[in-house]
Amino acid sequence: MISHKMKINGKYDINASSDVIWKMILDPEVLEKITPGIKSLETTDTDTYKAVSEVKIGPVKGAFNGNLSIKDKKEKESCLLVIDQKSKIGNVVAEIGIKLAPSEETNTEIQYTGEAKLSGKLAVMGQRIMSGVVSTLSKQFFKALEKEIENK
Amino acid sequence: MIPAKFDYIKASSVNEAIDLLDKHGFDAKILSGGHSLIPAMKLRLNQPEVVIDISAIPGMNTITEDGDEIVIGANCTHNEILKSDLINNELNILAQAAKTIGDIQVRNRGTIGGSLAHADPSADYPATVLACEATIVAEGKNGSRTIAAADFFQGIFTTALEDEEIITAIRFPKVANGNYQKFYQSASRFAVVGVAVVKNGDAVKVGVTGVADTPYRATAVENAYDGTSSAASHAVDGVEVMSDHFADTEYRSHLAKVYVKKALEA
Amino acid sequence: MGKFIGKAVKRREDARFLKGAGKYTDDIKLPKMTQAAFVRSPYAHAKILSIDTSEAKNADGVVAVYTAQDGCGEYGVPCGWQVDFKNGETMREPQHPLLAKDKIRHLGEAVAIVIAESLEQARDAAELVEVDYEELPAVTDPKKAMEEGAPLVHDQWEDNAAFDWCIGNDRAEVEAALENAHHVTEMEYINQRVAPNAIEPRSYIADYDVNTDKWTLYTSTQNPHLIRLLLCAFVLGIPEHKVRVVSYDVGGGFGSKIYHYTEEAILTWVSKEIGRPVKWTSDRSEAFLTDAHGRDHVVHSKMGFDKDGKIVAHLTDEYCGMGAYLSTFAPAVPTYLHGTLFQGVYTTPLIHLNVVGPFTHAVPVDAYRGAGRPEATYLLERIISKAAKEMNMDPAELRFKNFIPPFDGVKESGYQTQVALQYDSGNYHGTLERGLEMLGYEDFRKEQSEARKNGRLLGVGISTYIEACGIAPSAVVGSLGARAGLYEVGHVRVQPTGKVSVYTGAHSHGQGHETVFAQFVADKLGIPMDDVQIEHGDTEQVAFGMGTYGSRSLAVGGSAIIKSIEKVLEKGAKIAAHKLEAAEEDLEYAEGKWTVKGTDKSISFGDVSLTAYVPHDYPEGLEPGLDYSSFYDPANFTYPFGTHIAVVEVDPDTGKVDLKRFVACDDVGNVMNPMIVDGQIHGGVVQGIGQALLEEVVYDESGQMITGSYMDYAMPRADDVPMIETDRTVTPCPHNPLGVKGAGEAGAIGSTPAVVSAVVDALSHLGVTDIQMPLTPQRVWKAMQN
Amino acid sequence: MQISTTINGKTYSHDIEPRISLAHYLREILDLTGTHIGCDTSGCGACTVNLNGMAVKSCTLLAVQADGGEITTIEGMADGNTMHPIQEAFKEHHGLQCGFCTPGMVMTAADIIKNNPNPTEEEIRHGLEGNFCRCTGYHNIVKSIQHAAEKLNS
Repeated sequence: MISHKMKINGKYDINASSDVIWKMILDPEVLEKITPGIKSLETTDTDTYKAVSEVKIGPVKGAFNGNLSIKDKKEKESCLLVIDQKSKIGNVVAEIGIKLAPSEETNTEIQYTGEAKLSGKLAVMGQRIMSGVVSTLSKQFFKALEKEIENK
Repeated sequence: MIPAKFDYIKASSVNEAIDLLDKHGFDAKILSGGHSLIPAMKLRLNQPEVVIDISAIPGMNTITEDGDEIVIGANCTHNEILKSDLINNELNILAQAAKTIGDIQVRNRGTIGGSLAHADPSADYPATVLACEATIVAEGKNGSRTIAAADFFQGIFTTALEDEEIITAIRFPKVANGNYQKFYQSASRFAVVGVAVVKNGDAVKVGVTGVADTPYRATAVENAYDGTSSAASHAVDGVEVMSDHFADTEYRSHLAKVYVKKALEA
Repeated sequence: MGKFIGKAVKRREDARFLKGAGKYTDDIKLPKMTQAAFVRSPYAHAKILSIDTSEAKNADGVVAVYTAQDGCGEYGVPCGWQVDFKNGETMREPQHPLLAKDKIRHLGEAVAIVIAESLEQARDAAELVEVDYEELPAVTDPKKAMEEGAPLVHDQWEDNAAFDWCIGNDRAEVEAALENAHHVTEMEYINQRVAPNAIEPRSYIADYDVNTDKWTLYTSTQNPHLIRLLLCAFVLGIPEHKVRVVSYDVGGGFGSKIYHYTEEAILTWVSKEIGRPVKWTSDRSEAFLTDAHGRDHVVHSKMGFDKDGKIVAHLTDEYCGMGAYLSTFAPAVPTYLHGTLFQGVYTTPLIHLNVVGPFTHAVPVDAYRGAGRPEATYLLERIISKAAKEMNMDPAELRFKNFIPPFDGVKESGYQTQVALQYDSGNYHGTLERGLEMLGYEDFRKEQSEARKNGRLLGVGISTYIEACGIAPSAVVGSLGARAGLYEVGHVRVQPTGKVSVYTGAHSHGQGHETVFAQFVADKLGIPMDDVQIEHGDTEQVAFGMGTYGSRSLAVGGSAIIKSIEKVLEKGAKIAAHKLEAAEEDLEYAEGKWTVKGTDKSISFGDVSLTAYVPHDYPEGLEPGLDYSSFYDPANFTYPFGTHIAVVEVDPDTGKVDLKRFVACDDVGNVMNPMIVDGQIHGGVVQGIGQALLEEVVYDESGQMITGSYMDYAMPRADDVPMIETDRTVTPCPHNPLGVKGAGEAGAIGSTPAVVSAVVDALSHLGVTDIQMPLTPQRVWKAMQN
Repeated sequence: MQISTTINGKTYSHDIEPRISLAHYLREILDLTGTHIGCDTSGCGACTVNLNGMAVKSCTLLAVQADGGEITTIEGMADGNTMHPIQEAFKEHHGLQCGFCTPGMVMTAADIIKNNPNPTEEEIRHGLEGNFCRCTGYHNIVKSIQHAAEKLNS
């Protein structure tokens, strides 16, 4: 009836070609910069990284570590982002499908849909705010991506 | 429940607080009333190394009139706000919002500055701050600046404050005709939906809290306002509506419309 | 009636509580006491791959860290009630370990205990224990737990059923009657999981004394002797005379403090290991994850009626979640404390109930205020109200039509139900008539139809409940699978000065025993209340006891005291006769003295007491002293009943329910202290309202609890409820000496369906026939949209 | 950290860790166990005490924040053996059962009456929104506070 799998979905329009965006989101250096809270990203295998992050959102602050990997890649079109992060305050497992589609002339629409599953204290205590957290983090991610694209 | 260890420093001036923030950065948290921070620390969801208590800084808990504005010190408690004659007479909408926060004990400790800096997406003040077009006065390393309400709330628990800035005061224009309406979450008593409406002649300004990850100005309602409450149907236009156990997207959207309507009609 | 019985005597326990001088377990500090913290699983179902306690062991102030590998792994807490499969198979009873060994079976299950010098240090070190888990799929819905392919909670059995049980008439016969019924009403719903939430969290201190080789366990329990029995005989194998269990003031129980919890046992074990006292007090966060929850039934029910509206048959199938393990009384709750109430107050000739009790990856459930009886009442009262709507009858009229006729249990015999029990006495018409009168039912119906024309949504809901209290005759419960007798002990020690110490096995955690028990003791002995002291809660003071739950304290515990008083007076009469130089049969006892009938020759209770202890001039062959202990095993359950009526108004815009009035007319038999009975009703009613409108433990599909704090678990606050309008009828219990039936659970049993029926009534013209509890604004609004 | 407070008219000075809540300080260090702890999230109100004239939740307040403060706990309400009129009213009207939430209720009631000497039933119920009672259904608590207010006004 009620699922604590947090739905993650939305879209973001970015003024860049799907080619540029595709390269950037597969680049660990860029990912490290634009993903909220990431402190380090270490490549352990093709498209698989060991991630250490420190997330501070209002009342909650946690040091996470675990894996981040990119699967089911379809060049410039779509991929699946798999996140598995653990911390003392709880664990997060997320799978987010990302789709790129050209929009207007020079823009690309990024569509993302997926779910995040929480456990531990985060799940028990954070229910009231989790959907807002996901939304804010996504926005931060794409804003940072835009900024990164502008800087290039 | 006991928080993890931390150092506690009671700042005696704004400058001292800013210096401390600058020094400790990510590891520090500002404490004012503590009603958001301390429970999180007890649950160990947050383990700051340094807690900087700004509650004793002189001059930060006054409510004064400055021309057409009411200036409220960041350390004013909800209780001080709801009891202030000045606010009741010149900015009644804020007293209405303050009355709905927490309970007696919480209102005796919680502060307006703390609430705004915390930026809980379901807190009551933000809707009012937006609808009144208040400005937030922040002080940091580079001195003092004012931030328009519209620019202040940037996401869940996220504001335009820099890491080493603190809110020292909030400046509200006087509001003759304002109204705050709230639908309570039955457990926490936060707002599932909170709507602040400020009317001025033919124009209306509408602030909404609880509905999205961040409080927002319902500009679609404002633009469609025709003196009746029919514009309420635009309450969530263009808004990504939150969903939780108490109110899913459909119900929350509906409530937003109902409460905008109520506030427009009040 | 005496001087005190039936009077609203103010409570003697209040002074200490009001001055902050109550003595709750967490208030106790012992010399050299250590503090414990638990490491708990963040998953509902997982394999434990490894536990590393090395860093924690080296942390500041840490005395010890234990896991299941460290010597306590063999122990588990037992279940106290065996409910077998209807095919004869024995109940499946897994070990309930003190600390999880290889596998986690519910969120918050403990995997390690950390003992330190201070609470701060224990908490800090607990954060340093590293546990590696492999998360597994979980199931928390009782019905889904029985589906093909559901994750198994205990691998040793092929499915999740702990038992599959039925009661009542032959199923085929009931089904046939339903086939032939003029009208059949059907319901499918969930009686949701709720958390009892006594405001005092559980708290324990275990203290092992090496010099005497004895333990003292201070515990926030409703039944110290039962805890001692279970702890000694079934968990740690300690001889009972080596353990003292003390339960001073307890801050509310509502069932949740009946059970023997793993934390009590592990602390007792740890205390000997470290040779020091150890304390643990639950946080609210831990309480949500580890206190036994209530309810959790998935129900499918059918009730058949003839063309006059008489009930002809009732058939129900339920899945009642047990949680991950079997808590002390858990299997009895949806079976013997539930199915046996399916007769309700109605003459239903054919009844069949089938209950499957599945394990789920959730914290165990157990008895919560009313225990099985609220769930039975909810079903009966909702389905009858629904049937009334469907048959276009008034819900009160349909009830009157089906009531069992009045019987007092003396002139008229008790009423034999189709589901094992025999009711003691009842007058069900009486409370409904009075309840309707209190409400002004006919006027309300007029107001309602007027209001409806103006778009206002007013509704009224009626519930006419019955419950089985005063649990319980030992032979009966024994035949039903209980592993304990449910008698009670009352010990009356008359001191040489005529002052009286009374020791009861019942335990007060808000009910006011110290006052109410003293009222009837003083009256029966004809002495001032100040001369009577009531003691409870200490296994070394009180001979034995079964504790307080199931509204049994006065009916069973009180009766045991009466038995001892009778013995005291019998012996006292012998002494008095000797002193007055009269024959015993010529004496009468009143107002604290024995008088030779027709004369002014008398001797006071005090003088007789003194003589008993200074037996210089004493009846030959009579033992000195005046001190009696009695065990009272009740002849039957008691059966309080009543009518609860709720009036609500629903906000058409938001679905929010405003509870405008609540009327309760209860019959709890004789009343010792009306003030306290009213208080019990008020509290119970509001708890029942809580379930109807606000409360719900929600686990998500992976077994995470998303209502684990007061930020998300809604309970009634002062401004959620109105004043509760109460009145009573009195139908004495014919089989106990005080004629009392019990009042502790009545409120919570009657109120829930009344509130839900009122909301459904308010929306009935919109086609709403039922709404899932709790009736949150969102649910009510959505029901209105469909 | 060194703190100094006046509690129930008596001055106390202690060196304590900053992370100790006022409730914990009262209970564990001063043995004033009348103040109870019922939750972790400022939800239940059992820990309510009076700090500088106002009801506060002592579990959501660090003891160091109360430094220099004047505190009244439930133990300071009675005058020797004479109970405060609010305490009297709770006893008279059966405003308590298990007694656990009671100290917080009494301390909150004092704040309600102080700020509103003639509270209506609705105002009392609203005033109690930060205090859970699981025993009484609030009925007799509300009545107790009504009567206490009347008594204090007469």
